[in-house]
Amino acid sequence: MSQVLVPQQPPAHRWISAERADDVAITQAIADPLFTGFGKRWWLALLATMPFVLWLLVSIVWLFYRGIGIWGVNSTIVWGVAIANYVWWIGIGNAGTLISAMLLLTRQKWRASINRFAEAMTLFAVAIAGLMPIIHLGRPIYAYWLAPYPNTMALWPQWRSALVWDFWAIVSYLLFSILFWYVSLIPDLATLRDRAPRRGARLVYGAFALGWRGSAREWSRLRTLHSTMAALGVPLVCSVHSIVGLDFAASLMPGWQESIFPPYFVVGAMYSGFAMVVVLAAAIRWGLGLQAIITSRHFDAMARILLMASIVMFYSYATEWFMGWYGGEHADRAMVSFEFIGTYAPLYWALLTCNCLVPQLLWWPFARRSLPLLILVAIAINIGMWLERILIVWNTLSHGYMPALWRSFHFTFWDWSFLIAPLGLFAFLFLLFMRLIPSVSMFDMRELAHEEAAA
Amino acid sequence: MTATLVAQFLDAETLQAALQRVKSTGHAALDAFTPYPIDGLAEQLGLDRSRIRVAMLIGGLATAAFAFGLQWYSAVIDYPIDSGGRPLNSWQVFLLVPFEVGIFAAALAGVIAFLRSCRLPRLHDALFEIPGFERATQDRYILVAASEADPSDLRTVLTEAGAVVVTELRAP
Amino acid sequence: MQLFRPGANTIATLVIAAIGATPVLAVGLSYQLMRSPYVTDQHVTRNQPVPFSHEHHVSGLGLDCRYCHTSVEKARFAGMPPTETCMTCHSQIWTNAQMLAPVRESLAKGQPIAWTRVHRLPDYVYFDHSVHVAKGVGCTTCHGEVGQMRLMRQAAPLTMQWCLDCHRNPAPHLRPAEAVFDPNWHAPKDQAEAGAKLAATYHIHTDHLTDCTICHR
Amino acid sequence: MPPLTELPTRPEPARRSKLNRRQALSLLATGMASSLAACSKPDQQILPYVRMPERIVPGEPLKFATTLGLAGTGRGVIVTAIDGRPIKVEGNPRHPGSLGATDVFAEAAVLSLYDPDRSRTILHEGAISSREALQGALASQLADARSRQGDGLCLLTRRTTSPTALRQIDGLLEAFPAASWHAYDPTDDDNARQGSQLAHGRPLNGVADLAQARVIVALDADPIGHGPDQIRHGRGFAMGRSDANSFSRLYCLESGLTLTGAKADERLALRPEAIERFAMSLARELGAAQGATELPEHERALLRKSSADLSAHKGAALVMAGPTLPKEVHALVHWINAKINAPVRLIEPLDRTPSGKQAATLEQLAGDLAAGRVRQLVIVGANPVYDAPADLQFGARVQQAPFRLHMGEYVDETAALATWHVPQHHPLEAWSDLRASDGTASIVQPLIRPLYGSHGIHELLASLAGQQDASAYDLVRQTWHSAATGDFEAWWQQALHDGVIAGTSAAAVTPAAQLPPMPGGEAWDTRAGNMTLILRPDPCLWDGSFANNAWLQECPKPLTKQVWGNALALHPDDAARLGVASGDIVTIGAGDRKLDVPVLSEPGAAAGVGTLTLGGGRHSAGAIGNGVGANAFALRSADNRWRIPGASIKPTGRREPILTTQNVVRTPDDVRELYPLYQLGHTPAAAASDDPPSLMPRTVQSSDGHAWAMVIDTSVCIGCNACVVSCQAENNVPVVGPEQIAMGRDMHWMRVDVYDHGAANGLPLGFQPVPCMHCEHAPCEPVCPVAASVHDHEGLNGQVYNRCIGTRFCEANCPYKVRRFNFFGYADGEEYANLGADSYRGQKNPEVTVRARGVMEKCTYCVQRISGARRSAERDNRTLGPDEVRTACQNACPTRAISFGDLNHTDAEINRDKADPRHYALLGHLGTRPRTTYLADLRNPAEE
Repeated sequence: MSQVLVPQQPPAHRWISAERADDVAITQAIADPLFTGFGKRWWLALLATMPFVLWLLVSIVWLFYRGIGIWGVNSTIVWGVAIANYVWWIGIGNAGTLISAMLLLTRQKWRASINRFAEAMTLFAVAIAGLMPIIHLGRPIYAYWLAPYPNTMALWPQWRSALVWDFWAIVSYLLFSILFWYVSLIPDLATLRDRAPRRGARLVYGAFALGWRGSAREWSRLRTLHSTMAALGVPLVCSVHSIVGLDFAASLMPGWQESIFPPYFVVGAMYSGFAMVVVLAAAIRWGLGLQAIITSRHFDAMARILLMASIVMFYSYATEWFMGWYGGEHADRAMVSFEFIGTYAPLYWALLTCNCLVPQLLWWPFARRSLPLLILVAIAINIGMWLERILIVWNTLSHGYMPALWRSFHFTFWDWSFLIAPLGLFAFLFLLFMRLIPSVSMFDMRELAHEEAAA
Repeated sequence: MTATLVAQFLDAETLQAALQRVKSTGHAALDAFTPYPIDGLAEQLGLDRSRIRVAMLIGGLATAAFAFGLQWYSAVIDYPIDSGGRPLNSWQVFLLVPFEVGIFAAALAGVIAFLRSCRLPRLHDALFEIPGFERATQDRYILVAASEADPSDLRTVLTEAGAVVVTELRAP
Repeated sequence: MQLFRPGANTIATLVIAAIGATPVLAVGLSYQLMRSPYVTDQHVTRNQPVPFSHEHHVSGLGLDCRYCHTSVEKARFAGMPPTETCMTCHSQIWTNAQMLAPVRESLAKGQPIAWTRVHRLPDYVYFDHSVHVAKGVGCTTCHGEVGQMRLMRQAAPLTMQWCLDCHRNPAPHLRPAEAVFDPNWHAPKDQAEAGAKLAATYHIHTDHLTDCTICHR
Repeated sequence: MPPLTELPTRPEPARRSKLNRRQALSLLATGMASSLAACSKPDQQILPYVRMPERIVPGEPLKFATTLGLAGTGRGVIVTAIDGRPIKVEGNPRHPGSLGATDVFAEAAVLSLYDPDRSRTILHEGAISSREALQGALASQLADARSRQGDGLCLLTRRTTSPTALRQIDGLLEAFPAASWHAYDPTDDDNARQGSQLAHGRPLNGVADLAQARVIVALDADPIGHGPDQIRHGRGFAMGRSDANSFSRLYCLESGLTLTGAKADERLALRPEAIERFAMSLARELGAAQGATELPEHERALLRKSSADLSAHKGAALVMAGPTLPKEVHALVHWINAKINAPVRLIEPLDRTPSGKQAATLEQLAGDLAAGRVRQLVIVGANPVYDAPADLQFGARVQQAPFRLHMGEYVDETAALATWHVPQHHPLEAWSDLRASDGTASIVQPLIRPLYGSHGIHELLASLAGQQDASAYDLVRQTWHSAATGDFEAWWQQALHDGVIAGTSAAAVTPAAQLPPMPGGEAWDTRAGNMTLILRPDPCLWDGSFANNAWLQECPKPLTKQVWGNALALHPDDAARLGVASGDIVTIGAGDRKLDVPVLSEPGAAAGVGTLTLGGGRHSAGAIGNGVGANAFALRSADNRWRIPGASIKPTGRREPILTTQNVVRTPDDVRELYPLYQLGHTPAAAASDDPPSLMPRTVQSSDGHAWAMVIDTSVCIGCNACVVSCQAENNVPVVGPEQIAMGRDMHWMRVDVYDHGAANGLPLGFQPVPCMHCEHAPCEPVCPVAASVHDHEGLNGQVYNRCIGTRFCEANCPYKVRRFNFFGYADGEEYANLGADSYRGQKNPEVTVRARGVMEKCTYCVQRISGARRSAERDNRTLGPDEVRTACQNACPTRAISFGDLNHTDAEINRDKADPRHYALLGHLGTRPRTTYLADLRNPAEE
């Protein structure tokens, strides 16, 4: 790996820890690996993800052939891992756009180093999330009935259903994210076009660069578009996960029918999303040797956000408990106590530990600076957030209004499959992205470098 | 006879300075090409204001309105179905879908407007003929200027302003 | 250096346009396909073991529909005539006609004649002939000009859309009770108000007619 | 339901899983075939009749009256047949044993008819044989028998009340004077018969009329439990509680929890010995000069109340004794009933031949077999090798007889040991006749030609008597020729049409009941080694003869909700003392007899008593019934049929999860909230409406005036499950099998929740049938993205299967959890065991869609019946009557607890119920505005 940008301690600048960080250096550091290749490490990583991708395919084929009975779902707990996965992935998917859009609007310079791969993370996560509701259906071949289209049955979707809102939210959000991501990618594609050694690569990158030349007009128009999209992106992201929250809040089951769900889902999404960004940032930084561009300052900033989010999460949980008790509804109170002492109590305590307790480490600067520790915290948070989602489903459905039908979930092998295999697919897609597209926005970095130099 | 010169600079500041010089010496600064966006450059070149935001607003609102209309028509007019005793026109929840698709449509409209205003895609362009132009997307700051009269005057202006390379663009 | 030929610009624009246009076209096409006879079997004439001609028996001999389709007034299923019914006449006339051999064979062997189904509804649709007949919906309203058909064919598309059209607004299709089995009935000039009157006398309430539970259960 | 890690251990899993795999493959094949077909639609064919059968209109139902037997007693039913296929059994209002209602066994009969495991051909030594061969063999055997006056010829039947059969047996015994006739029914109550012998000098049957009784004292008796009289007693019980001014009071002293105990106003769980003691004290309170023993306080209190009540209501008070009590106590009860002039009609036994011959017992037969005195043994309809008391070792002894002919519907345990096996008609295939428990006779007429090469018992008996090829039809008609008044054909048609033969109910006899000698109330200790074991007929499998009926195997037992197996019910204290919990397998020892069975902790059980039901542990029942549960007959001895003292219970350390479909609710808050229970005279003033305010439109009103609703009176629901099975039959509700139950999946549209108000001492229990609530503000509807769950204009919450894509949001959001999801193709190619067999298709109701994999389904208020009624009304241009539409559950209910009708009809029964002060909506405070509502339970405990 070419070490064009040599990181130094103490860092030369706030967000770039290399002294010589001019246009050439940045361009070389980020673009050239795409032409020279990443060597064995990358191939090994890609190979490692293959079995998971295969596993996922096999699982899906078996699922479609045999039916969703292969999962642990039953007459009362009709939802299970697929739904939890859906909420979890969409949560992660929300972070990318949220991060780059919100940081862009709040003029956070350091976004330059992370927005590109954060947005890529969004695309892949949302794609996987979008898969979940479809495979979760009893008759997936008819999933398209959620869309309004002219048909000989003269029927329409039932617009009052939160699932229809979901459908539109996901489709809109996915397409929006693709545009948002691609628009900011065009100048870098042009750079690759002009830098690629082989004609083939030049043609491909050139085609996608649409003939970008970096003229003043193009730049100003691009900025207008990008900032406006960012301004639209923030409410979109919030609404998307609020709607996911409405899937539960718009019901009347104890533990679901809570007005706090939409905001608390949004925060949860940002929470798990940032945690995932931390992990990926560490991976890219190490994998591409971008220590100079993704500095410990970045991790420190993200750690602070995690800490804040974890406090908000705890507040949300507490609100749940309080409202359950204060509402006085017998079923709601029973639900709260079931969470703490019921069938899934150990998982619930684990959730509280991962989401509320562990992140408190980040009050201490050393924890925010120490990369391994931060990564462990981030992973804990992601586990905790998945537990939160599955327990939202399990607790309520296991302990509803009718004690005669209180049941519990029987986790099967195929539940594990759909929990683990998608992670492999995600890694697979992300590795391809790293190999083909600059993981860090070059023109943003150039701009940042100049500002840093000026400062 | 007019001549169009292409000057390459090493950083943004020199480019902008040169641009001022060119304009003050009565030549026409046609366009500038830079590896990253430079504040105020567009204004210096006197580009018109973009209508991208307008396009986004119109596209977004129109689509949202259409989405709401579709819901209202299908749920109230075409096939009214009693769903849990809810009113046929449950307009409160009918607002969600329009919001989502509205934002997406706005983005789409924005992108289309952007492509049109920059006349992209333009895979083939005369400028690509200029030797060294490919560095405009990497580390060179290029200014294209034209002079009515003697190009050599403009050339000197540019070189004095710090251009490392100045080439004449011949009309094909 | 120049990567692309001038034509590339046009091509690129077209490609982008295509990305937008394709989904719309795809939906439109598939809708047209679903409505087409290829899927609905509308106008499809089917071969029968005995080339029974409704044209001859209905228009020619003037047989009433109920002579063969006996249960049309009392059951969901209009009823297919047992071989006996054919033989009431054909034991007397055309006794040796070659084309009637399967009928005679059926009676002799006691094996039913295997007619090919022409009108076919999905299993989850519960259609009741008797009620439609009782409410003034004529045979030819759905089955078409049976009197003109040598071999039976499916006159209507039999799509849900088609059912709904009538369930939402039956008036234009209603007939007075005596005309229900008239193969040559045609809507009178004043069908507009006549139909409305009939709907009232038949006590037809359209709002209930579009309930899912009317046809699906 | 507790989480189950392992699946229930059942034999031959290999074979069953293979079956499943084969089905999965065939599913794949059909799947591919149909997918291909979808591309190029193949022609369908219509096959009309060649000659139109009389009365048959294709697709239109026909109804015939016939009779189904249980323990030899007839229950009149009306069977619906479509295109010649019997698909549904309903009660016959004219019949005293049915009164228009059914029980689980009658409902399930129609499934057994199509059972592919039924015996299909005559077998000789297990090999397929012919009728001729059998006749030859029979001829020679009969010649041999005739040569010795029939000595050595033994006929073993079940207890039967069929006049024709009894007449034939008379004839047979005339032809073979020295032959012997034995009758055995595993559910027989000999103590009752002998008790009557003691009290009246001759065996008499008592026909109690609960409707007339203001006070009922059940001494370990279960009148409203499952059995031939359940419907009659259930209706009587309900009628006795219809009017607050003449509201009956039910005392129940019992050793194990029963339906009677659950519905009792005063209940005490006691060991049977204590109940004997109580009976004697009761007799003394009522003037008997003997049998005085000291009672503990709580028993004395109950004694005071009950005896006072009994003597206060002479002529309207009634005491009943159960099979666990000795004959002396039965005699005592006869005496008491005579003393208080109880509404009990005493009639001559119905199982005697016209010439008064009574069948000999199974013990005698076993003795003869052991002594080698039996040369020809003919077993008709019985399965003694499985269900004879273990100490008779019938399996071993039966082989002493050189010629063993067995006739039965299945190649069962007995058939396996017989030299000849003759397949027997299903009751719906045969001509016969039966008597109800009050003596009323009715004809059994076939609904369908025999599906397999089976034969009728009357033909067999005839051929034994030397009449070859006599037809049952003629034999039955001969029986009734004499009884006919006027023109026989007209009389016969009337008898067939009505389903009862007028004026055949037995005359009452009124003998003087004398006070029998008292048994010495034996003492007992309560060491672990010395438990009393009580056997009972199973509420679902009866005596095991229904073991291969999947509906009954998966029918939750009323009080424990256990399915696919039986368990030993122990009081929690006993369980604790033995160190076992529900699901632990114990070994029960009784004498030298042993049985392994899982334990089920039952707060309603008496301390020191274990209760186990019969009918489990079959190994030749068929693909469904094999190896399900434990065989309680293995513990039975000839002299202790129902009550086995001194049983030992030892833990084995093994576990077997108890499969249940739901929990018995014992959490006090939930019980109070979901199942209100009032005491007589303490009911609220007026029906409370707890509908919260809502912005949404009030309710759905139909343009053509219908608004369907259902009210269920929990005070008279006896939890018998008839509604559950009836719904299953009517609506093609599939069976899922034990593995799926273990996963927490089931398909019943109608469930009966059990609420335990006493929590601690386990009483009183209440039953709450839960169909779909058809909420006006249904939570399931707005969440469905494709409008598969929608309301119609008559207030029905419709489920459109062909639109459903299986998001399961509706069930997730249903507070009542009444929706059921097809996780696999339970009815659609992935059936359990042999339920995919073609023959079962015959039972399917063509008016109801058979649901595919991946769709949600639920109670539809029998929309097909509503639609049918509406269409017929529209056909002949009239309006629907107020109570014209009757749902399947409503029709089945013995106590008429379920009323269904049109809210817009002011004179509909439903509106009277809605006005009742006990009326309430389940979870009404959620604002779902259910159309299915309830009347709260009402009890009438005695004041001091």
